Amino acid sequence: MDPKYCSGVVFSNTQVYENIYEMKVGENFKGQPGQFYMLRAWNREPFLSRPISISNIENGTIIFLYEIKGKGTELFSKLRSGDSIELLGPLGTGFPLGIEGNVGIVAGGIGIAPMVYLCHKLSTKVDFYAGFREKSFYMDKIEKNVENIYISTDSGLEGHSGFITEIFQPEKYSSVYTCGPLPMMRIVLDMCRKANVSAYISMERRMACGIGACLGCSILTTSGMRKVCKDGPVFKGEEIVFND
Amino acid sequence: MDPKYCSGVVFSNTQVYENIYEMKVGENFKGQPGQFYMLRAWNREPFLSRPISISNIENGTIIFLYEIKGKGTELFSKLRSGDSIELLGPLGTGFPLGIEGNVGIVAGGIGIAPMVYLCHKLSTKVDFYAGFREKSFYMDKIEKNVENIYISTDSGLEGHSGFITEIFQPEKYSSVYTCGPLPMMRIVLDMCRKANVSAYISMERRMACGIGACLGCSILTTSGMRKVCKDGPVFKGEEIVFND
Amino acid sequence: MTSVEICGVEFKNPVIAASGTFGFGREYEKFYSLSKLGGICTKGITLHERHGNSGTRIHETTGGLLNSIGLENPGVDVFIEEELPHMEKYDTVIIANVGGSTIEEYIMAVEKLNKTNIPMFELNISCPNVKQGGMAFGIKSDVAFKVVSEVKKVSKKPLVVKLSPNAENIVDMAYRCCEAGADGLSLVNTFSGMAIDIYGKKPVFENTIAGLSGPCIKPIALRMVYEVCSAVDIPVIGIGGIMDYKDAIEFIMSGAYGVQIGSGNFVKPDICLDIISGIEKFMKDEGIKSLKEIRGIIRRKS
Amino acid sequence: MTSVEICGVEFKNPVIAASGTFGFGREYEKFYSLSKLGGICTKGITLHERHGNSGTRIHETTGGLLNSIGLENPGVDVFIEEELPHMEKYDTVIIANVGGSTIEEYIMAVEKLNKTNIPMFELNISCPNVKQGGMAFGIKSDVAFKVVSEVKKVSKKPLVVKLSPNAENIVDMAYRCCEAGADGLSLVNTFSGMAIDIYGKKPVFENTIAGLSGPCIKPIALRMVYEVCSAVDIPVIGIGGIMDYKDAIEFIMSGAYGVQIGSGNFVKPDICLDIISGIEKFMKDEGIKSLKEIRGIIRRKS
Ligand SMILES: Cc1cc2nc3c(=O)[nH]c(=O)nc-3n(C[C@H](O)[C@H](O)[C@H](O)COP(=O)(O)OP(=O)(O)OC[C@H]3O[C@@H](n4cnc5c(N)ncnc54)[C@H](O)[C@@H]3O)c2cc1C
Ligand SMILES: Cc1cc2nc3c(=O)[nH]c(=O)nc-3n(C[C@H](O)[C@H](O)[C@H](O)COP(=O)(O)OP(=O)(O)OC[C@H]3O[C@@H](n4cnc5c(N)ncnc54)[C@H](O)[C@@H]3O)c2cc1C
Ligand SMILES: Cc1cc2nc3c(=O)[nH]c(=O)nc-3n(C[C@H](O)[C@H](O)[C@H](O)COP(=O)(O)O)c2cc1C
Ligand SMILES: Cc1cc2nc3c(=O)[nH]c(=O)nc-3n(C[C@H](O)[C@H](O)[C@H](O)COP(=O)(O)O)c2cc1C
Ligand code: FES
Ligand code: FES
Repeated sequence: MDPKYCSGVVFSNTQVYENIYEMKVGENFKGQPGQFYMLRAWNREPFLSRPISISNIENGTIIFLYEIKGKGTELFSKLRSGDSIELLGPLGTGFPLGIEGNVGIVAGGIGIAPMVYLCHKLSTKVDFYAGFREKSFYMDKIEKNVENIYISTDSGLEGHSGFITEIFQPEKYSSVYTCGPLPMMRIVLDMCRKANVSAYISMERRMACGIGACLGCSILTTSGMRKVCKDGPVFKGEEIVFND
Repeated sequence: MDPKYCSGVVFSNTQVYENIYEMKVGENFKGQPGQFYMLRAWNREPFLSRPISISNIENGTIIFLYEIKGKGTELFSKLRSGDSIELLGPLGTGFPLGIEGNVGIVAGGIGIAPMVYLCHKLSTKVDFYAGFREKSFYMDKIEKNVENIYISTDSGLEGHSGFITEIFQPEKYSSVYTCGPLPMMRIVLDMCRKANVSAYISMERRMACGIGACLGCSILTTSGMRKVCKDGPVFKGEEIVFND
Repeated sequence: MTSVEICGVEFKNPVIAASGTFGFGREYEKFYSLSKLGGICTKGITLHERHGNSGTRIHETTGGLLNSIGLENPGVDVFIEEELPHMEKYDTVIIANVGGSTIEEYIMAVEKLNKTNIPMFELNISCPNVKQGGMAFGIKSDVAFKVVSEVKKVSKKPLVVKLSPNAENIVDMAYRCCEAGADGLSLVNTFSGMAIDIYGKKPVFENTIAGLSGPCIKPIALRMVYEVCSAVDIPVIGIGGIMDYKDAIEFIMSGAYGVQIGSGNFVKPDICLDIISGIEKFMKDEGIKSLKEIRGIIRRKS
Repeated sequence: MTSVEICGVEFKNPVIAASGTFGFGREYEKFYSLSKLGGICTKGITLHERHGNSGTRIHETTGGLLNSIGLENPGVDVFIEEELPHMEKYDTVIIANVGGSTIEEYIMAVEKLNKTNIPMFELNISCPNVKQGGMAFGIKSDVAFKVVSEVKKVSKKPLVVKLSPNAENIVDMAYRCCEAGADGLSLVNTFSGMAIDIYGKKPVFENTIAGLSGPCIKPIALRMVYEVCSAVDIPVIGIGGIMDYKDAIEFIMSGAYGVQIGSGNFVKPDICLDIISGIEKFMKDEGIKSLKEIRGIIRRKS
């Protein structure tokens, strides 16, 4: 599917949890789980658009789940129904879908965003591991499409008290998908490598063009320089070269 | 009255005529006819705030009448009730009010904006001359406070067909106030000088600080360099030096 | 109406995609027909493949961005074999942007490109000059003179030299490049800038210094283009923060034959089309038949 | 906690209002107590009164503005008589910013200012140098050396030289000003830039070229401050596009002792207060007791 640059109309934009918002934009949007859109809801400032994953697509209405981090996401949070927003996408290479056997998903915080759509689209048995800082959010949107949900919080207020990687059992799965903070994903990859389970990781890099032209998001992989925005954001775990 | 920098809440923002909007902002604002506020309803872009005259003040609610010219006024026009806007003011030196005898006001286009409040505050007999391109707007807000209204349009669709200066009779007044396009104001000043009538002119210059610190709006007057934002925008007609 | 000849090469319009912001075109062909463009400058090509810099490569600033890509590219051979045949399908002028860290590298890359049908080269002299301790070729006019004259000797295509705004004296730099045989000049490349991660207490970029582009630099770029156009007789291509037709017209009125659009492509992938149609409309509205009528017009008056 | 000594003068905090954006303070005292500021640089003062430039003086650009005020000021005598007594009521460091078109003019203005209680002078060498055909003193290091050494001879107060980012080589410029006896350096002044009125087909400014300031220039200004701080041992004051405490901290981490806030004052008249309290909060959060701990910290690491 070729990406398009177009305007969409905000249908709704609601606070899901403290700094987390869900925005629905219409209409007629397409894309695969793990793909993303470059969004902008302003003219010149901030200069660049912001990459946000497809969190779901329902009858052409696209759903974004995002966390306020800085200027751009702050501006997104101020959009009201009826406002227009510029979208460039769908972009990148998402999660492989035609996989056999049980799937384990490990997400941290806002890393659950692309996983909602992924669960929706996977036809195998899925267990979902999600780590949060304070409390969980948005899990009701995931429940219906998975077997088991395991939750951890740093605060201990909900589920396992500690890191999600402490309760994740890679050996139960034939494939593992992960999205979240890099330190968490590195542990997940390590665990999967030891358990000999194939893992897919959704990488994050600062982006300028989002389409593979500027090389701003290039990373070194075992198969040479690859662009997170085009060849990724999803990569096979063993491809990633961590240089430190 | 010292100026303040503060946030206001947009009560309403409605289209009055094609490119002309009226915005009401609360609350507790002060100022004199001919004074203005520097407004901004954005973060960093455009960089500078925009000077807009006080068009009226009703119980602390300030009314701005503005025309969409470019980026800034375009952004103003998108504000909705409940939005907030930054205001710096009241700024500058307005029209003298304690004047005796009949007053003539000559306004062109959006130049009527400050005159609404002026008419409201003047206690002498006022005749209002207003020139427009296509058709008049907002004159209902002026009607009640003046004796006679004379209208001209370039289009000929309303009132005198041609320039307002063609029907303006300076000799009928002891003082004349003018605001509008510079060519119009120059003719008005010329006519007043010949008729020996004292004239007050509201000048427009690009502004950066709006408070007299940057000297971006300085103009040469018969009494030396003066700042439009602080010493003006209203000047005695004979003070202005036109250097061409 | 909008067509323009630059160093003997015919461009259907003055709008050229800038090097490093447009890849080799592939990514943008999904958004519009690239045959509508005046030209495309390739990503900077070096003799050998380069991986570019590690660490952060992009950092947003007010009105633009800092980049530290570090000339990641597949090398001239792979470019000629794998990218060029595809690019040549577009009915537009392909300009090969050539980088290097030594004069020999430039020369060898140009010799290989000589054998292709590419009609024009753009010599990027902003790359760090390895032999001179990393200071770019584009800072000192004498160093630039040397590299330009050497490359000119071997180049079989019109040679446009792309100037760095970090040059000590942009006018002198332009003069010396002319003297060295440049057929045209393009400017500006990115400005040396930097940013600090105040929580990490270290520079954002591993190289500390990165290149600034975008509308933030436009007023400075325009001034430099104006000064250079006033000083030299060869065609100049204006670059720096062009975001709409008005910006493009400003550069042309300062004396530029063509313009390049860089960072703007990131904001709207088909921004070049908007600029082309904007220029056409401006010319129609103002009764301008050829860009020659307004090229450098602000100089003629003063 | 935030206090800092610059050239022997004690500032209660590193935040100084930049010359030309703050008048002589009067306009801003309506918004907050100016005694809260680290210091105030006066509008550029020249020996004689100046009317400044005619025509457009302000033009907005992306992330900043071009200005062509042309040093409008009442002249040093009127300043000393009418403005200074009022300024001295504020409990803050007053820095007299001195401009001139000839060395003699600078010297005569400084001699008059010597007799006041002003604790520090800032020498603006970006003014067009009348004797050298209008090219600013601040472009060529040798010309700057001359004016700085002559002024230093007569100056009875610490002399901070304000560098122009248009200098051919900012590091060499800094060196030479040190050699000439500068007690401190401040940078940057505005960048030469321009804009064109495409409908009028003429430059927006009567002088064609104007000075660019604002957040758009910050990455370049920061880089220059970093380079200069790495090269000289005298105190440096960082200027250019500072809009919040984060920007200020970036300059300090690059090595600056103090910072000046210029165009930011136009956006929010009490922006300096926000920056001061932001710095205090940052220091508290990060457990920093004195700015010395972080001054130039990014250099110490690499
Ligand atoms: C492919 C992809 C998909 C994404 N999907 C989602 C999503 O579905 N939901 C969601 O909430 N977020 C998502 N993100 C992250 C999102 O793009 C960033 O949070 C957003 O761009 C931040 O913009 P801002 O203007 O709010 O913050 P800024 O003002 O730009 O930055 C705020 C702070 O966060 C830091 N920061 C922000 N983003 C990054 C980054 N990418 N790398 C390093 N530092 C950073 C900055 O340095 C700064 O300190 C995705 C990112 C990528 C690359
Ligand atoms: C004291 C004062 C009071 C004012 N009161 C009102 C008012 O009550 N209502 C109202 O509608 N307007 C008023 N104006 C004018 C208003 O400030 C400008 O129209 C506005 O700043 C334009 O901003 P913009 O971002 O929409 O246009 P921009 O994008 O900044 O400019 C659009 C175009 O208009 C030109 N332009 C805009 N303003 C000026 C100017 N001042 N001088 C020269 N060229 C200009 C620009 O060059 C450009 O071509 C007042 C101006 C002053 C100085
Ligand atoms: C991400 C990026 C990569 C660039 N790579 C190159 C390059 O390889 N060779 C080159 O000559 N210029 C390169 N440039 C500079 C641009 O071609 C252009 O000169 C500069 O960005 C200024 O134009 P702009 O403000 O329109 O972006 C690059 C610019 C950016 C932003
Ligand atoms: C309107 C205006 C007037 C200025 N006048 C002077 C001046 O008289 N003397 C001087 O040394 N610098 C002057 N400057 C430069 C500023 O002091 C400062 O160096 C520059 O604006 C960069 O800082 P900023 O980006 O924070 O504005 C002026 C700047 C502006 C915007
Ligand atoms: S963001 Fe430009 S190549 Fe990935
Ligand atoms: S706008 Fe700054 S002095 Fe008038």
